[in-house]
Amino acid sequence: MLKKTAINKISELAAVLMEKGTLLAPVKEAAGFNFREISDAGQVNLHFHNTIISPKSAFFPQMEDFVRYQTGKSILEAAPVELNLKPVFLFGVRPCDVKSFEIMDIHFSGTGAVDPYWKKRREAATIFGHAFDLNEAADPAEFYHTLGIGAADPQGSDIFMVTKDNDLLFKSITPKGKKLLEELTMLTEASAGDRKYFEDYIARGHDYKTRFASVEPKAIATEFESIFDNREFWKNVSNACLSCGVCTFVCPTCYCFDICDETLFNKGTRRRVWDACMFTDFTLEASGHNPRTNVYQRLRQKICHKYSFSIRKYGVISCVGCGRCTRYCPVNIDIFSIVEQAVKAKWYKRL
Amino acid sequence: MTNKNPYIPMPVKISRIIDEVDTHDIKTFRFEFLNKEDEAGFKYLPGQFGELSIYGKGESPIGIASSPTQKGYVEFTVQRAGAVVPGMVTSALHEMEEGALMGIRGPLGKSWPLEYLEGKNIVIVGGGFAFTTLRSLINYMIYGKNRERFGSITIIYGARNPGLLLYKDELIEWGKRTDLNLNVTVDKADAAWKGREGFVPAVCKEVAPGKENAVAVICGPPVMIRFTLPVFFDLGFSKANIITSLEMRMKCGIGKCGRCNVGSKYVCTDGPVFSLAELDNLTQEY
Amino acid sequence: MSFEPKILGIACNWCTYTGADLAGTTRLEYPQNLRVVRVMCSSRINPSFIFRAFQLGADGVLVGGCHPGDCHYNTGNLYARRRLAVTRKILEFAGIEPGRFRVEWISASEGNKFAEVVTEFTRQIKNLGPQNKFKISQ
Amino acid sequence: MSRIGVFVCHCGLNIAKTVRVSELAQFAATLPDVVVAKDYKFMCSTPGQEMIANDIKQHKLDRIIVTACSPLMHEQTFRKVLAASGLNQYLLTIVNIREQVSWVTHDIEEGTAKAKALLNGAVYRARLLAPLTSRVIDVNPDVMVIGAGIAGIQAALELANTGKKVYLVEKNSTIGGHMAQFDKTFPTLDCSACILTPKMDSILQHKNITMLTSCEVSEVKGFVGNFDITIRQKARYVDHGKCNACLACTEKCPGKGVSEWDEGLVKRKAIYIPFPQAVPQKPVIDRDSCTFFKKGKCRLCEKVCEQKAIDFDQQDTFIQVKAGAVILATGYDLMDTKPLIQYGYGKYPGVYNALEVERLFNSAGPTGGKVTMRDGREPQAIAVLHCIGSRDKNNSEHCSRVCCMYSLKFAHLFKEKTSADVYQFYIDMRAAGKGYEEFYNRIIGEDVKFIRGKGARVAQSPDEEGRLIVEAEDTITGKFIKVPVDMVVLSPAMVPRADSRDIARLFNLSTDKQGFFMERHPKLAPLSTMSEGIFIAGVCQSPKDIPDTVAQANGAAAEALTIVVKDKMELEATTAMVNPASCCACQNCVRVCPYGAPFFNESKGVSEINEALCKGCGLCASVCPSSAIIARHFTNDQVLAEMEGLMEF
Amino acid sequence: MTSSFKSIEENLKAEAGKLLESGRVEIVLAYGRGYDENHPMPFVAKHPSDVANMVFNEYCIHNLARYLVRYPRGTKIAVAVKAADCRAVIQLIQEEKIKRDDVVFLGIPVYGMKNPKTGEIIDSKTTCGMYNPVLYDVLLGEEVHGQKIVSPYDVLADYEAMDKEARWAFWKKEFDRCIRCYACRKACPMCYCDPCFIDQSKPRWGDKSPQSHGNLMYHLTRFHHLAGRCIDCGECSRACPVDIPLYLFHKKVAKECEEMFGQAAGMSIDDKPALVNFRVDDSDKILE
Repeated sequence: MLKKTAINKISELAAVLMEKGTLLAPVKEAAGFNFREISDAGQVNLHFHNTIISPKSAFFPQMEDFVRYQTGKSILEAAPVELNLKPVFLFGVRPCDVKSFEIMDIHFSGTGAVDPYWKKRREAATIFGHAFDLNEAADPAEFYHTLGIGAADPQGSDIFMVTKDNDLLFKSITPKGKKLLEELTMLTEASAGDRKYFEDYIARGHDYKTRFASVEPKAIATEFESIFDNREFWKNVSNACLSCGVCTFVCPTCYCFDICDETLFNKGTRRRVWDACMFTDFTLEASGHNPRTNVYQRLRQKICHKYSFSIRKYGVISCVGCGRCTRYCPVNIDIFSIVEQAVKAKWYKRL
Repeated sequence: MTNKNPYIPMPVKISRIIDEVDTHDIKTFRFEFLNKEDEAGFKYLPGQFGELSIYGKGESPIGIASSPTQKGYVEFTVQRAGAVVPGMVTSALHEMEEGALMGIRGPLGKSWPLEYLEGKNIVIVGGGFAFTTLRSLINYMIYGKNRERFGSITIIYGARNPGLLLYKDELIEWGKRTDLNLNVTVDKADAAWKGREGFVPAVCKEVAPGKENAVAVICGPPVMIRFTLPVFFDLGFSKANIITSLEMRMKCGIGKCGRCNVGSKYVCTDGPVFSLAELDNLTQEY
Repeated sequence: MSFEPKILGIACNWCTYTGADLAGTTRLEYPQNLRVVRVMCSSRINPSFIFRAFQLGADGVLVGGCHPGDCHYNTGNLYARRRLAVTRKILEFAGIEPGRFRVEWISASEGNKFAEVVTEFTRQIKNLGPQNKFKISQ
Repeated sequence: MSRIGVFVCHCGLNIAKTVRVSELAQFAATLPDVVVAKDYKFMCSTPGQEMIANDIKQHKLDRIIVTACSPLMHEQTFRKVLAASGLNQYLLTIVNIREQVSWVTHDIEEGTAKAKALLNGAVYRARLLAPLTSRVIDVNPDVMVIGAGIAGIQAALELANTGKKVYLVEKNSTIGGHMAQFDKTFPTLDCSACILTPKMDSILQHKNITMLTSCEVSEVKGFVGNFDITIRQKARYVDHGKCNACLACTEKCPGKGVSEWDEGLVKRKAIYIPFPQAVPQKPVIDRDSCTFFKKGKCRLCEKVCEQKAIDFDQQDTFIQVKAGAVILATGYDLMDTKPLIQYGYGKYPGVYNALEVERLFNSAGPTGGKVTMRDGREPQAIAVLHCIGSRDKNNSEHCSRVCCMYSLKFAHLFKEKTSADVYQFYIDMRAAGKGYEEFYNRIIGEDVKFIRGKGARVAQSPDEEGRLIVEAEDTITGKFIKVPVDMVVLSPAMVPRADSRDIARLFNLSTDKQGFFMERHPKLAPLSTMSEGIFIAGVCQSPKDIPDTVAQANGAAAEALTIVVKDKMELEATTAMVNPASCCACQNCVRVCPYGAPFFNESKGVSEINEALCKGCGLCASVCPSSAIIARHFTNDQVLAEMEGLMEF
Repeated sequence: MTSSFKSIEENLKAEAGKLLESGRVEIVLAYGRGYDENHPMPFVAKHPSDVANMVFNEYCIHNLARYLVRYPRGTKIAVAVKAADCRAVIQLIQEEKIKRDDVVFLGIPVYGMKNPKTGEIIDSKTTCGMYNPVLYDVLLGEEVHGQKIVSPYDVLADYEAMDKEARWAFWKKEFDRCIRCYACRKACPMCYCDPCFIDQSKPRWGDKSPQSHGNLMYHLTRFHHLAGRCIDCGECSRACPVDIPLYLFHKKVAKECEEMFGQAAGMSIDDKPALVNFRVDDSDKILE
């Protein structure tokens, strides 16, 4: 099913979605765009390249409350926080970010214990994917093409959106998306021309070039395994690294978290908050032992986790090439360049 | 969500607290589940661990010290952590009294490889506080008919001094058994000590059986492990037949929070039990 | 009901706390809005204590120390003076009325000054009204 | 999970009148971790104390909160109750609901509400309290006294007479200090040498005193009870062990040096003893004036010395001394008046400073006790100018306290020894001391001319060669006057020793604006310093006369004795410590501590705290950005928790 | 008057080469290529051959003083410093984190550094407004003269003029956006604590979760910790992925400290950091 509406009527669509449930869509803020829960339909703004924080926060919010309790009272009085979600519409997700959900699914609900929060939030959501503007140059930081993701890949979305001049085209990809699209009566039927445009656009998306390197998962995993102990290499690439958490917090596939007990006046909440393997205390043990005290070890962990460990454990590269980590790195560290160098790193002198 | 939510601890009651050592910083806590279904669901094997959970303080991953053959309760032996600044959870736990309620999540992680151990001669080497899950394993192996499933069992357990030995009553009981070769040693004896004096590696050299059909299960402080492993290598034990348990900072215990990630493994779900052969394939970041 | 502010006091053991005791011994009446934390020296006051006090819902914070030059520890209050001056500027730039935070030098013999300061400060905080900016909403 | 007991005192009606005490106890019982809460008429009474003791046992309490009067009142009382019940005394919290609640309100509603808030704060705090133990250290029984003027001599003798071993360290080659330079002492006019030299001799003879002349302290380590002090002994080029004080060397020596002893008024030999009664009575060689050291040959002294005591190869040596306490009695310098060019000191030979005049009067001095000026004349008119540099905001603001009296003494001696007219130019005459006013009255009767006005300028007389004109405003007549004189005596400010700040740094003392050592408390601890175990006596603290100096010396000796008389001492338990895991090596703690307790351990890369020096003020903890410093009993989390509790209700 | 970026780059390479060649230093901290022209990176040269990879252009805004404390004490390091960066090094020397003898200041006099995100010239807006390093061993170009001297505190005027309610509203909105990635403290040359106060559980100064109160505590305390030490390089704001204008607050605190204590941070290696110092005659007026 392909439907459409004029871009300047997007707020009308937003209003309908807000009525049906919770709408999360890009909003322009001081520093750039971010997905926010929309309280005013006029806030939705699709004139963005990509958001600062990835849309993972829709399913894995930076802060998720588990339990509320009172200190000094019995554990039996503690109250787990129940998620009673309305339908969630995640609107305007770029294809690379849509791909990230698939990778995160493997971790949170596809293997081992199922994370109930991720699963519930994921099930409640309908994803409106949104193709990149192919007429616009790719951001120099991006490299999703390297990860086999096209600029207009509809896979993973429930509904996929493509801009055509002043119109926005909506195509249902999944049954869930189809059902919703049927319900969105304020959208009009698309024409045959629109259909053609849509298909062509998606095809063109594959030719749209971001930075590209040939990375075959198994091979790259091996590559990183072989240089894991090459301290010279890792120290070199991490010379500039500040060991802050920007790259991991903006990353769509970073999932590390901490579980904290936060109390005030005898009232407490146990919650999880994002954590970052780049933080010095991430692996600090109560004994004082810390297996990763150096910056290079932490940067190595982050990169190898994505380009080696994840491949071994989950079979996928845990990176979608969205370029956020590079774009927001205060010292311009570029994961793509490091991956490129890693391939050549065999020739580095070992210490 | 409560029942199946792996992040929410199950309520337990502390039914017994045993002050294990002279320094009073290691205690064994016996917990009884408040809900029968929780107890039924808590199916564990020696070597697994649980997250001890105190609201307002946090959680701490601790190896299970009791054996599943002990019915109606689980036990954890906990050392008060932190030399200068005390650990939040462990110090709160040490201030708890019998009858108090708290939470447990688990069982978590992999157990000692019991199937692999079956029919083999077992050498158990423990040092200091790290003896807890080995105690679980011993009690499991010597329980009733279980004993028949294993070959000879040699135990080498050492502590810095007699006052720091854990499970003193059980050591006496085990010592009486003929189907166990128990060797308890202390680094430094006191006047009352009648047993061995000497370091664990030296005792291993003396009493460990040959490599044939044998597996060594070793837990202890890093320095003990460093000097004990060569003894077993000299005896010809392969790395696949030396098994140990890793300590790592863990939070969720279910392979989600990413903290205990070492190489492609999560210590909390892929471990904490690993053979040396497995560890060799892991990056050296633990 | 009239607004009864919560005022946190942090007083050094040797001068202001003793001065407060003297106010009691001499039965000087003053408003009961002040709750005092005793520390050994005004220099013990970590600036973050002040931020925290406002987060905990203090409508005003009063710090008391020995007069400069009379510090039991020689120079503690001279450091405190600088540090707390900065604290004040930070609070002000963040938008907290500077009148909500006061540092006073009150010696062990100045029971009357203690009572006067508390009375005056309480009146001032009542005029400023409740402090809801930093206060953590639960 | 603590087990807290709360004990609310009625204090008769003192508290109960304006705080509903039983309601307070009931409230306490509802708070988490409070196991038992009771109220009682007088908690500090024996039954009250027994109640607490019993409940500690019965309820296995591990934290006690006594809600009563000020901790300054009964903290010690209740701490003893805890200690007697086997509970660490630092697990006690006092809530002050009398001085700070019931006595300052008439409103029982307000009083009860505030008491609840305070009690809640205490409960929050009590949960986090930790048992503390004070460490006991050994005390070295010896004392070091630095400076062997009258203060040091007096202190050393007092201590030695109690049986304590004393190290008396003196920078010069003889002990005696300034007092040995004086001729007569006011107001009694008894001879300085007559009262001092017997004491000097006692020092030499005393079996408990080790006299270390030509010595300076070069390093101080350790802390109260255990100082470890390095002394540098300057090379004297004479082996005092061999020297039999025949002084043949000093006769033959061709070298000429300026006599420091005689304030430069005469020359002395290069090998010399400063003055005939010097102690020790052994010569030293002054390198700068020695012909051998200057020209490479001479060695006359060596030739005449039968004892073979001369040793030109002698080097400075270092002596290690351990002591439990230290008394600093380093004295003063006279202000250098050359920079005050209006007085012409150093320019006009007729201008003298007070110490020079002391030497002129002294029969062992350069003139044999006759008042003869540098040009050989006997003065016909003499002006004594008070307050030169003292009471002067541009120089030394302080009053030097002794100048008025010694200036009067000078007037008397001038009158006695010359026929000159004597003028006293003074601002105020300060004669506060036993017999001082009487002395003043006596001098007034001796035909001394008193001019109330500060000497403003000394100039060369335009009319008479060699005569000087003293200009001043006579504030009584309001007239500007010019007085022609032959000799001008300046009474300069007594100022700290030039190296007083270096000494202060060595011993980690503070100095005042001028450089005098700061006492711990100006009234209640005038002899103690901020460094435990270091005491001060005499003018190094501030200008004073001989009787006051001697009194201080005795006092300092007694103070030092309180430390070294015990062989063990208990250190403060509420000290600060560093959690090395959190230390960020910023060294703020090292910079701010008034006691020098924190130090930076370069090899570990972290700060550490010498708890023996720590007084527990907590300054270091608040300047530590990474919260690595734990101020025991007032830790960050204890204070934060208390605040949380205070603000909850 | 001003040297071109290219000539500074050439001088930098030459001097760095000499220093490494002679063994005077083990490490040169400078700038190197990033993933494109606009994104150069901090760069570490250890061998003379490394200097070929150095660059210097208007986007080399990073304050390299940040990296000094990463190396063991006593490591001989040459560091390329612009005016504010130079003050950071001086401040670190004051704080005895590094020794003067161990650092070679490669001073860069420069005007016209740009924010790569916006392209605007940052000199006196987000940084200290100085063009010439106050201390250097080698100057890599001609001193900048003739540029308008703008007070670094001018940008504060609008905020100082706000009433308290508006200012609170402004800062609350800004701090609420904080995601606690800690890029600000990690980019800050003076934030060398490990662990940072906010990371500690005992004492727990502020919650770890990114809520208003924890954010507020983190930022206000950080401002306090940097009082009298912040050298106004603006790196905290530049590093911030959500563009919180931390530099404004830091500038305000720096301005107040300068007025109260008569000393600006990082201007002389002989100064003592103002907040671990005092004068007996400090006025009580500063508390009013």
